Amino acid sequence: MYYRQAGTYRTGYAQDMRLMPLKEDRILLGLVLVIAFAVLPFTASDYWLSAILIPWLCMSLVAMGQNILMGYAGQLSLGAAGFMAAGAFACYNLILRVEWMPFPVAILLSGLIAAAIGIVFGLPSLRVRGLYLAVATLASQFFIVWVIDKFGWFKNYDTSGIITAQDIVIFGKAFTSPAEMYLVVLTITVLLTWAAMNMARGSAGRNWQAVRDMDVAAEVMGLSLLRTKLQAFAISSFYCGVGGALFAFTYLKSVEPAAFDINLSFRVLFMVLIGGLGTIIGSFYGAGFILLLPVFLNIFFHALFGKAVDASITSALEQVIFGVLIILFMIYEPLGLAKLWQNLQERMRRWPFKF
Amino acid sequence: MNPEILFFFEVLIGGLLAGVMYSLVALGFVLIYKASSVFNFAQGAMVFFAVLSFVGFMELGLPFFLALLVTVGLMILVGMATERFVLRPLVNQHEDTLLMATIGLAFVLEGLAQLVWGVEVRRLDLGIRDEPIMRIADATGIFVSVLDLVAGLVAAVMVAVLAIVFSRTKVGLGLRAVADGHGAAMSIGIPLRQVWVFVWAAAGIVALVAGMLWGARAGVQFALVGLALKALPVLIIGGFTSVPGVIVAGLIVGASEKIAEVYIGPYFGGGIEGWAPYMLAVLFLMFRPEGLFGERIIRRV
Amino acid sequence: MAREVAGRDTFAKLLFDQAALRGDASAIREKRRGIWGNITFRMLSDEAAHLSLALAERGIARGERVAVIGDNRPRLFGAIAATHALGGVAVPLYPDSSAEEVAGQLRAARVSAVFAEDQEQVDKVLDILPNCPGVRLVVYDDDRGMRHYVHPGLADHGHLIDEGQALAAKAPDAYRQAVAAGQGSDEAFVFFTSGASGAPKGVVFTHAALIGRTRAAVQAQGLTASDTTLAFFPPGWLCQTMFSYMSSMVAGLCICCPESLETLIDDMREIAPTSLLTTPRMLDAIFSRISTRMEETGGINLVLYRRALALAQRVGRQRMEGYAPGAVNRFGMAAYGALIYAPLRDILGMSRLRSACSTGDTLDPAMQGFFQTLGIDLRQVYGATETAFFVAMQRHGDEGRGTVGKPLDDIAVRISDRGEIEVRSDGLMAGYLDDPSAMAAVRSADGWLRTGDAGILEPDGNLRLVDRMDAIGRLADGTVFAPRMLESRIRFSPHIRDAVVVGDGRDGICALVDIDTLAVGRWADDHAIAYMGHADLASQDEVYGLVADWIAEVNAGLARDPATAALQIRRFALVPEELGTENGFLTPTGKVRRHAVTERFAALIEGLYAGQSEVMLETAAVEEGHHGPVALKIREASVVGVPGSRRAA
Amino acid sequence: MNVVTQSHIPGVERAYPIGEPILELDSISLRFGGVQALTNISFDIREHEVRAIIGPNGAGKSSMLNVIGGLYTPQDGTIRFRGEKFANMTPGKAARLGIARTFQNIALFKRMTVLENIMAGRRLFTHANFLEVALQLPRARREELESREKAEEIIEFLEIQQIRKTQVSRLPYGLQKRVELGRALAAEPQILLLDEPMAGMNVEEKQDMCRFILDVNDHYGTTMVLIEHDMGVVMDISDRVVVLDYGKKIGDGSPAEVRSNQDVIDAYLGVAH
Repeated sequence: MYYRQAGTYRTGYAQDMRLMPLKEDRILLGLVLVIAFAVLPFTASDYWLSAILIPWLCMSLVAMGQNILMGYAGQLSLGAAGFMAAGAFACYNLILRVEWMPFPVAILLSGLIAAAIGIVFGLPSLRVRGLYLAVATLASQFFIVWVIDKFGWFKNYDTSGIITAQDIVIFGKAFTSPAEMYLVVLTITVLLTWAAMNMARGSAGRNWQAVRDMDVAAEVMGLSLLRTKLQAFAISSFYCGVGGALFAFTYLKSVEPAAFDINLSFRVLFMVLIGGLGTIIGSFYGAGFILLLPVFLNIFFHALFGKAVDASITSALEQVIFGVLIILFMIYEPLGLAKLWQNLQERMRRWPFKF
Repeated sequence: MNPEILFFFEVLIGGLLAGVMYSLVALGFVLIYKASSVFNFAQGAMVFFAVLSFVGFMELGLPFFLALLVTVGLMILVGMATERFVLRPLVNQHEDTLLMATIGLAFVLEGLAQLVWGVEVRRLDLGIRDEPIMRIADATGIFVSVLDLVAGLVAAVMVAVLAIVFSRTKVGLGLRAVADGHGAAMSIGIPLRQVWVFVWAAAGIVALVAGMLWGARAGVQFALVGLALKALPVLIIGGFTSVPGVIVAGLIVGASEKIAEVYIGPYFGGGIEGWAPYMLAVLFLMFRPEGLFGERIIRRV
Repeated sequence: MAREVAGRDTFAKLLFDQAALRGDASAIREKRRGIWGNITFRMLSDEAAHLSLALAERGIARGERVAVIGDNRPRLFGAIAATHALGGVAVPLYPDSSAEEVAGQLRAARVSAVFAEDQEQVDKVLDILPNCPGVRLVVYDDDRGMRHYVHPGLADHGHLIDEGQALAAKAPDAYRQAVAAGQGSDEAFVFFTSGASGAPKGVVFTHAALIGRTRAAVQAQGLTASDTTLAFFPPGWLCQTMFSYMSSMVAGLCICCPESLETLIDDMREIAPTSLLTTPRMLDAIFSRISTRMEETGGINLVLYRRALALAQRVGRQRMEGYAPGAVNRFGMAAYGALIYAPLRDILGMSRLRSACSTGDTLDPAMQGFFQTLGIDLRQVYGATETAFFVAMQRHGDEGRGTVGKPLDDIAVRISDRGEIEVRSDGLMAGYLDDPSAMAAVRSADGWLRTGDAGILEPDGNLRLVDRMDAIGRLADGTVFAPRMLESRIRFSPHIRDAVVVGDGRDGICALVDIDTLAVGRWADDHAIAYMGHADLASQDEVYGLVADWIAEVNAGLARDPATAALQIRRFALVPEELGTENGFLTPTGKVRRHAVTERFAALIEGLYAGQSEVMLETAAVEEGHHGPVALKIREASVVGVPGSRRAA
Repeated sequence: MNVVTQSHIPGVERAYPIGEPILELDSISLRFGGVQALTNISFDIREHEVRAIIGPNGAGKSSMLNVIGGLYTPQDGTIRFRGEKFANMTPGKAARLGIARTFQNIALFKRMTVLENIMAGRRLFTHANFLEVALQLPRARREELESREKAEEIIEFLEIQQIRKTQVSRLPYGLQKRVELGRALAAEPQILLLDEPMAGMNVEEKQDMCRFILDVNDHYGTTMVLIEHDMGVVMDISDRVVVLDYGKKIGDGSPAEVRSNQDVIDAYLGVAH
């Protein structure tokens, strides 16, 4: 209904291969961007900005990283939180130890450091996949967090074992208010999302998917499995690292290594599974869903019982709901919320027909 | 005897006994994998779910054996429900999809257990003493508890029983046929669903036993899930399909992590046992991906 | 290049003008390799210039005939334009024709050169070349599979253009001079009739006649240079070429060529043409597609769709009766417009359509009503190859009454004493190929051409088409009936693709029905009826029941109108073979070859009248692995009124 | 089956005449553990010819193809490509030499569309790294357009326009085979290895596939090596045929020669055909 397609014909491939070939989609995206950049910073409350929007964007980046690795390259990983930790503590140390280090550069370098670690831990992917690989990535999860925890240098020998993230300063301007930090995170997220979408629909994405779907065929086409898989690991870790650094600097602020435990890795996994494997945009849906569900549960219980419910109960209930949802999605729509949204779009394009 | 060597043996035995417990968790895993080619990520959650329910029933005032019976019944129910609501709809799906579904199942079980029984740490008293047997300590200088011995014995018995079930009984033959291929099994008239219910229930009971032993040692708490996760490196080292492999691997993992912790740990502020088994598994993956006793994987085009 | 060429009396001069005046405007858009390529009038004119020079160099002279065989492609239009540029006569043939048919037509038209699209067509032409000594040159466009072909008379279209370019450099004015030498009275085209009744005949037209008819057609539809049309019927059909090449030359509109017939629906949606040529058969297919897809969708969408159609019918009736719809209905129409009509138009690629013409057969008023409900301005056009179509056309207000509209302004129409439609205009054919006697047989001395169609001129000037003169039947009791009207009513069911009605000299009307395999197949799936292929499906009792119900409905409809009450379909049978072009039952434009059907199923027809309930029919490999005689069933249809007519024969 | 072949039309010459040997296999032996898959096999493949490898099931046809494609490394023997010797071929090396292939069990990237599959086949013509792709730098954009153009040419060639944006897993078997051929063609190969291109097809699909194989050979001059156990089809379209049985070569020559070879007749009489 919303989509009107008659009379939209393409006279060149560039037109057909642009990021959003449909005019209606571009209008939607434009609207979203205008709201995100020009409306929300001025209208959303500090609570919404710093407790919901900022962590949502950060985790979307992380989920995107996880999705590139798992959804596109088909490499199962349970170590996202480890790479987030690497990014977060790298950023902290870069700013701490290199006086002139500008924040954007520090973020970039944190991502690169996470990427380097990702390459190392991605090596087993050459021999194994599936659960085997997942166990190997668990090693990175436990090992990275352990290293950061046990070597005081990473935390500047802070006795409490907790670091305090520095203020974000870009070109001499400090970004400390929730709205300012939100804009920083939003800008980085938009840029990296654009880059991720370009890769996903371009030759890089095709290579990843080729490895995922049929590695023998990919190999005889002249694709190096080694390079492609490690590339996916590196890029994935880069996104996790950047997401982790932003998460630490704009959301947590006081950071301890234990914040990046295996549980967080599972949450990232769930974001991807619920959001949609193999879609960039699904990372946003998944991250939003996983982050917002507890908020809504709280509101719901508050309305139901008139008072807050014990946190342990809501968190247990959350677990059950996540678990049930994962099973349901695996059974009914393995490609997640993004696929549901895509189906809806298809329906609108075919309206009044269903098929 | 030289006290250092004595100490080493003590560490080793402690490690081996911990390893027996890993093996027990991993055993449930192998059972399911052999029968249905499903990587059951929820095995650890089943351990936690089973033992927490058991303790919960005891707290409700049920006597030990009745509580045990009820819990066994509950685990059979879990097995049936899993078959009906998870496996059946996902039959013939990609193994990664099934793995994800079992991760979901793990969360459901963990969440349900905590919703019903609460989150506080419980003590589990099996009536077996967990203090060193002085006679052995006096004689050898090594401290071993009755619980340790019982655990070892139980593990040995379970392995023996499973080995017999697999190789001698009709059910076991059915299991092997199923593992060879769903279609093949169905074509020779083996009821796939019943086999699945059977193995999941059996894995649940194995989980209960493992949980009881762990719980008696370390208390019944959520951390059990993390401990049970170590069954994964054990599986990789042992090979997914080999019962003896898993037992040996469990022992290796238990012993090596304790030895590493005691002898290397102090230099780094401890905590090595948290990741050592996984690193060991990675080494195996790099150099011997099929594990100790697994079948060699040959790529065919 | 020099600007002016005097007069606009040939297609070549028109193209020359278009290129000079609007050289950058699109003449042709072709979907190829996933995108729509653009060919401007200048490019087309240049191609015509170069190609014509190359043809002339190879000895093709003014007045010679050049055949083109292929689908609507830029290169095909280029070949026609080049032919016209050098003063030749273009002979578009049907790409589906067999080699023998092509051979006959090449000989009849004394063709000197052939433009064949691809290997398939080239193979056909090379096969028959020994029988066509006149053909000196065969030009192919797509060299796929032909790299190893070595034949003295074979040339590559692209190479010819290159040759021509070199020649043009040497003689820059040759093209203009050649174009200027043409005159309106020169022969422009030879078209072959589709052969719905009798063998195809070659019909010769002059530039002046066709330009005149095209001007009238363009004017009647209100087409301008900003319009686009989609060409997908075979170019051998005069009507299609009039809507594409001729309209483009006359009005400057853009011709769009789909990527392939398989992608036609998607391509149509993409390009959304503003002008469209259709046939009742195609509309029938679209309608049946919409209906089945709507049924499959079900749910709220289906309810909305049905209500939308019902409301449109109510409002339509009110308007016919002369009063304006109330506020509620107006709101309803607007709401359904947004929810149903507009999205459907969008899906069909008809949302920008300003003019859609249906021709080639009688359009059922209900079918027309359906498309008008969707907001598609669908109008019936009447004409034949000999009259260059566009004899009559429905204007606003003429729709839905079963007529074909009023005669165009520059054309005179009268009904002869025998009830035959006769036409006089400047746009008539110049004659049949090499057969002056045939021309004399259909044209009177004062210029009236007998169309062979029976019709009625109504008092308000609307022409009502009855049927072909030779198809009109008379029952034994003297009741006159027009099979075409009955057939189009039967065809309106989404489950039926075609019908042939018989009854001339008999005591009742019977029908042979061809089911729509796709739609009925789907229906059978829904009703858990197992079948294998068309023949099996067409022999199922349930399917017979389905058709019987529909025919009962048709009979009831006929009974309501006193003029048709006596025409009840007594019995029917389903034919076991799909009526198609390839088995010769249909003309290339999709009309039923009545004789072919009645001949093939003569035994069945006898059975219908002999009161048999089953007839054995020898089949010639109806379907794979299905030989030998098959039993064909015959059913009685429930009829209305007319006492004592319950039993046939 | 009635398939017209170019070489059988009298007076018609090939667009690409058969040339010198492009690939020579010399005394190839391959073992899996204790199983001897190929024993001392030698034959050559000439440029622009259609070369068939036939034999009953288990004769080692696929193994032979996998040796040429670098998926299996033979224990003995050498492979020469345009005279250059290769002790061990790897899939990557083979690809760079211009050897592309299809698989017996369709090996498409099943969650990608037809277009994406074929564009993925352009691997060796895409040089832009992931960073250039991510930032849409000129080279990445240009290569993407080139890939698309080539892919569209192949789509037109194989007449699969109407499914270009369909996910391949939704296509019927015969079309999937055609798409796989398209993906291999996208690599602009010099040698195309086809592993049972007509297995599991109906008569009409087989005819189509034969036509495409001949058209590819005619239009691009690609040297074709195909495995097939349907004798009839192979004899119609190949220039020369190698016959394997139990890992040994039992015949080599033109279709007519092979057909009259007693060893071949014996081998095939043992198998119902």
